Amino acid sequence: MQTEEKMTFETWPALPEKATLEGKNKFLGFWLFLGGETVLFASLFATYLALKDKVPDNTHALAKDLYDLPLTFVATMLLLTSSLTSVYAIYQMKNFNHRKMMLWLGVTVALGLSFLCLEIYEFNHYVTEYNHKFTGSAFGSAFYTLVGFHGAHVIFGLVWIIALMVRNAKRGLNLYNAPKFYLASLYWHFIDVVWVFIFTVVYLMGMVG
Amino acid sequence: MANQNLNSGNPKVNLAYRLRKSKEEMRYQIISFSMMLFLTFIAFGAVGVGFSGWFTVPLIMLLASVQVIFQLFYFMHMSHKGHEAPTIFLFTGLLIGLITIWAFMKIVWW
Amino acid sequence: MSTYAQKRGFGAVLWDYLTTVDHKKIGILYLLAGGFFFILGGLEAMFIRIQLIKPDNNFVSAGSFNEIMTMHGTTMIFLAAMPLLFGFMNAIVPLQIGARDVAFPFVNALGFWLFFFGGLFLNLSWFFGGAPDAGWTSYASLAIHSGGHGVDFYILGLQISGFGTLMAGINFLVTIINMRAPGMTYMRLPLFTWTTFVASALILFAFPPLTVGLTLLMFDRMFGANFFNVAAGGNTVIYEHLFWIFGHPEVYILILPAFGIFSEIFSIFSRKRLFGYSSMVFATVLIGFLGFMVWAHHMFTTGLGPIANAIFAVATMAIAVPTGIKIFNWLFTMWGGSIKFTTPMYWAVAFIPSFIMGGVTGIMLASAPMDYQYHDTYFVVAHFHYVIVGGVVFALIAGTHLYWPKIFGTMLSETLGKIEFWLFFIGFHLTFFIQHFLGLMGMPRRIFTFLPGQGLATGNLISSIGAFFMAAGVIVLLTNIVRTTVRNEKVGNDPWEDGRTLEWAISSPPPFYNFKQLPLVRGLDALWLEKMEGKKGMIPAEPIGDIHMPNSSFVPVVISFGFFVAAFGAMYQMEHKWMLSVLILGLLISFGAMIFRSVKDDHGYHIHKEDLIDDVDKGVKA
Amino acid sequence: MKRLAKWRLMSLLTALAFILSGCGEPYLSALRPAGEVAEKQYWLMKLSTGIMVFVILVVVVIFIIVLFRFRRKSDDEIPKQVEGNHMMEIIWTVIPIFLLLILAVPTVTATFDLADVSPMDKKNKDGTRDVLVVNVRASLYWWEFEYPDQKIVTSQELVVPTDEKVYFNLKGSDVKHSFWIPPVGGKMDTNTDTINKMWLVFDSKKAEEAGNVFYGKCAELCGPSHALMDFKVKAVSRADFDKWVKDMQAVKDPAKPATADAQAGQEIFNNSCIGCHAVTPANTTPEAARQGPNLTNFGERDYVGGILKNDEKNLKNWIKEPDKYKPGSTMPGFGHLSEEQLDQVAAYLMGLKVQE
Ligand code: HEA
Ligand code: HEA
Ligand SMILES: [Cu+2]
Repeated sequence: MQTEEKMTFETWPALPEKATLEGKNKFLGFWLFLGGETVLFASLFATYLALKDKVPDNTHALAKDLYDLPLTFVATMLLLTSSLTSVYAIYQMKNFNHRKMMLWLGVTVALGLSFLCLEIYEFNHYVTEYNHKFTGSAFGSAFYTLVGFHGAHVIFGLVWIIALMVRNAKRGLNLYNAPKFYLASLYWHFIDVVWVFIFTVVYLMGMVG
Repeated sequence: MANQNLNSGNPKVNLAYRLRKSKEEMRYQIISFSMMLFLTFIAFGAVGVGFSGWFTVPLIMLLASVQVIFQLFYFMHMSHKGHEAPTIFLFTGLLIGLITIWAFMKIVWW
Repeated sequence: MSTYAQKRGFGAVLWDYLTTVDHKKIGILYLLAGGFFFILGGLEAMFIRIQLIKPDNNFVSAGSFNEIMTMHGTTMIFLAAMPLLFGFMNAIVPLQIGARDVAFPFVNALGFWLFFFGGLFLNLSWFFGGAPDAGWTSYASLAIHSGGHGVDFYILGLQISGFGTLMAGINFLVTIINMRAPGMTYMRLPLFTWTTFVASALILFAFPPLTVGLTLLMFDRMFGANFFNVAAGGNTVIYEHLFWIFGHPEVYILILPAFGIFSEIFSIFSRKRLFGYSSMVFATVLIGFLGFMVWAHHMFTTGLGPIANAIFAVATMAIAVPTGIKIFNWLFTMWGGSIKFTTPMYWAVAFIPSFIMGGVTGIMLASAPMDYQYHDTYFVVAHFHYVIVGGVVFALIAGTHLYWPKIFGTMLSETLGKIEFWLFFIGFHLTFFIQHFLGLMGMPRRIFTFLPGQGLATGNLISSIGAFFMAAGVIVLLTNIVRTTVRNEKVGNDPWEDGRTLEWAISSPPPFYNFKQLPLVRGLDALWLEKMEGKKGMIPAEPIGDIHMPNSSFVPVVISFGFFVAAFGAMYQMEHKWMLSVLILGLLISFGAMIFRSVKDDHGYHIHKEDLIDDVDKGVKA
Repeated sequence: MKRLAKWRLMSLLTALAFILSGCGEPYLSALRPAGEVAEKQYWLMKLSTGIMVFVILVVVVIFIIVLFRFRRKSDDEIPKQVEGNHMMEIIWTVIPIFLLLILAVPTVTATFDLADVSPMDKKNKDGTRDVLVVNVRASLYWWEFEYPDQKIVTSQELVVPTDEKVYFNLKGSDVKHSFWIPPVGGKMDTNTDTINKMWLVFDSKKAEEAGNVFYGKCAELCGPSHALMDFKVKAVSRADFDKWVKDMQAVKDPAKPATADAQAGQEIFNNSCIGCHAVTPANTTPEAARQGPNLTNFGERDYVGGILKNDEKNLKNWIKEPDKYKPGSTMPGFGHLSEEQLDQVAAYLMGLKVQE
């Protein structure tokens, strides 16, 4: 029953993330946490929608002036693909293939980082080109808070995955760390779910007007 | 809590079966990924082409919902057994969230 | 690892509690901290009542009154009532479901320490230039306008303790879903466990909107955002919505566990199973669900328009139906029973008429056009003290008497218990009944004084006298606790003799590993069933084996302390740039501790079979 | 017999309830409705109280029976373990639903009734309206009442005609407040973001009982002096109201001081006070510039700052240290004025009257 016990491909269970009681608890607890996060983001979306285009005067940029289709598209593709690569990582985890799992996690991190760079570029662009600032208007505050919260989740997800990779680089898979990898990938998917709504509600609907 | 492997007696058979199973599942994942890509293309396309908002907004909202269903049910395995509690809680959260959003769009400015 | 039987010095005990991950000890910590904050909040209430004892009084100044009033509400709700309930949940629920432990012992400890440091931070505001003064609701326009750092203390303190609450909620949910003993199906869960479950689900969904609301307030006050700055396009009504989307479910987070405690008491002291168990469960879930659909009844006068007001009015009224189901089920639990009037039963019995009076005034408030008159008057103050004190506080005191033997192994005095009951009960009605009329006679709430000649003097005097009775009651309760602790007369597993659920099958206090062998549950009221078949205790569901235990850890304290430090930094960076480094230092402590925790594997330890067999049936006494 | 004692207490409290209702001061109590809105609300209160008392009675009757009949008689009695009863469950689900419907229907109709402010939007050709509209603006601890169609502004004392619907636009200029005249009708918040609208009727008979003055309150916490943010409502006949409007409109320039003292006072006032306080009623100054109450008819007001009896002593004290009487007031203190100067200012202010 030792969770750190050495496993082999043959003894590796079908659902390693839920094979131990701790794993089961973490799995459920994390899902519940995501249920709460859903309400958190919904509140932020609601705030954004209520304050969209609310600016003090007409010198301020509005949603339709700001957003840019190609940029959002690239960002979306990056994040979407990273979701798939993390699926691959979990696939390899279930196959007890530590090396390949690490590889796919690495790709996921790379894609996530590129997304982040793009977002930083985008924010910087808005501030310098359009004077669209966090402190400039209610619209600005709401926009940066919603998208920034998502960005913070991306950062947190990246730190988490990297930390897991570093910590377990030499250790191989066991029933102690398998749930951790699984949860990190769940988290990463959830970030993508939120992004789907961000690109739809914020960017695309912003451009439609 | 015993840590059974969910295997029957014969490890060889089980392994083969499991490998096949997870290959198969991976195929579904690829399919849902391509569907997601496809939906994203349509959404961006519809906005790029510049249809009227009355048409585009409901369309892209629908596409987003479908895409999220793919994420949840395939990428996050919500379609699998043992996800009853997660499903209930996630959708309750979603319902509460949607009510919040509805309220903010209707009764914050009047 | 069997150090538990030794006598230890104060330092060791302290260290033990600072690092504990045992849900029973965390329960005690919650009771201690919550009790402390209850006394504090109660003292603030006394200041309020003394100030309002006569017209034009100047016991406290206008500004201090607003601080006291705000801190009274905030302390009572966030730092007293909720944590005290968490105390009972922690101490009892895992036992009730026959669990070895909670799902996340470490997170459980972290939850407590976050709550504690958040509460400490909030109360330190008294010594750092003034407490928050914008009401416990802290509506945006006033909160932004309020000078000094009071409101900042409110925002950051609640943010920190809010995270703790959220963690506690998730922990209870997973514990109840995953850790039930063999045979403990959902429809065999004791009602206190069910209400804990639903209340935890409400926490999970209600705290995020509060987090967002507080975050927006924080961004506006500390980082120059414009969510509530009307000139820059902001809108303060957003905050009202966010607060009440949290706030209304919050009152059910308080009352549902209280209902749970009463359900246990009615059933135990009537020697009868709960009447209509399944409809009780259904009603609990329904109340929880409807609780999210009615928040705008706090905003009828905000001017949301007749359509919204009408919808929310009718939705709010609907809650009377499931609540009524509960009331009648309790009555019919007692009907045909064999009622023994112990102290817990006194409180439970008194709860019924008291709570109903608060409930029905709630329905009156729910009628929007009437609420235009009631809103923000003492009528509302009367309503919510009737439900909160008559419901939640009664339950807390009843629970203290009921579970004291289980938690501490000693029995509170029944005589003193009855004295404290009558003092508090009379004081309670004296204080709050009259307030309905004060409100209708034109007394707004949150006023630091009222002028003579407005017909409000007599009512306020009566109300203040009542408050002194309540204080006397509380003092008797404290005396009772001290007396019992000093006498230290130990009791057995089932001191009330009519215990029905699993927690009464284990020694008082239970051994640190809970059940040596998980019990086999054969139906609702598992222990009662066995007793009726003439057995002494539960049938074990497994042979004696090794028990896996989590390691103690100091990390939760460190993480929470880090946030506590960071909060000071965040607040003072507005006027002193160097405080930014304090903010960073605090975050480093917290995140450093988190990383330490995740990098260092912690597999816990095992109690070996042989050690367990050693203390067979001697009970484990500290 | 402790139970009995408790029951006595309860019935005593209920009796108290009946004695108290219909109580309170006529100028302040919502239990003495003085107008259509308050009457509607009072009627609802009576209806709901009836329902609630019924509910409480039913519960208490069962409660009493239970407590008397089912006390434990011997220590080894084991009652029958009853699971439940479907019939009874249905009864106590359906009856409350029924009772709630009785309350819900008038609630919904009244909600729409009270929200009907459509006559406000019916404008004549010249932009004025047939109905009286008052713009209420709440600021930290004082109230401004603007009559847009009459083009006049007054503060602290709302003057309204009786027996007709008066419409209000409500707005807060710094933080949120709430506009409440208990005997006349329920409150409405003065938001900082948007304008709220409501209507009220002031009943002439009830106004007379109340001495033609109702007390108004701020009902939303707004800072230290929230408790002191009172205003007064003078409800007068339509004819008197029209006359008051005429008199107000007639004031084009600040009233001429009658005495030498007052003259000196005017000078001081013009140097120190006029930046915030206007002494003419025209509503042409922009809102943002109206930083303190309009004082055109100050001499006729009953209260200083809405709370102190209007006499010279109180007035002088107020001017010296407004913060002492209304903590947190935005008006600066004028303690640096000499006693003589204060007397002069007071003389000037007391002379500001528009009606003879
Ligand atoms: C434990 C806390 C608690 C509980 C349980 C409740 C329960 C209820 N509350 Fe209360 N409420 C508060 C705490 C609570 N409340 C607080 C703290 C505030 C003020 C916040 C602030 O502004 O600071 C508040 C304010 C408040 C308001 C806003 C008032 C205002 O500011 O203008 C309203 C309005 O609808 C309301 C309604 C209700 C209703 C309908 C219930 C219902 O759940 C009650 C249901 C119960 C019954 C009805 C009795 C039993 C039923 C029967 C016997 C069946 C038959 C009954 C009928 C047919 C009527 N509450
Ligand atoms: C759990 C919630 C809770 C509880 C238990 C209470 C308990 C009490 N409250 Fe509370 N109250 C609120 C929640 C609560 N309140 C809230 C949310 C508000 C709104 C705040 C706002 O408007 O923002 C409020 C507001 C409020 C007001 C209105 C203030 C105003 O609007 O201006 C009043 C006035 O009477 C009041 C009185 C009381 C009294 C007398 C008690 C009593 O029941 C208290 C009884 C307890 C004691 C009396 C203990 C005292 C102990 C001792 C004296 C022992 C000392 C001994 C030692 C130190 C060893 N409360
Ligand atoms: Cu509510």
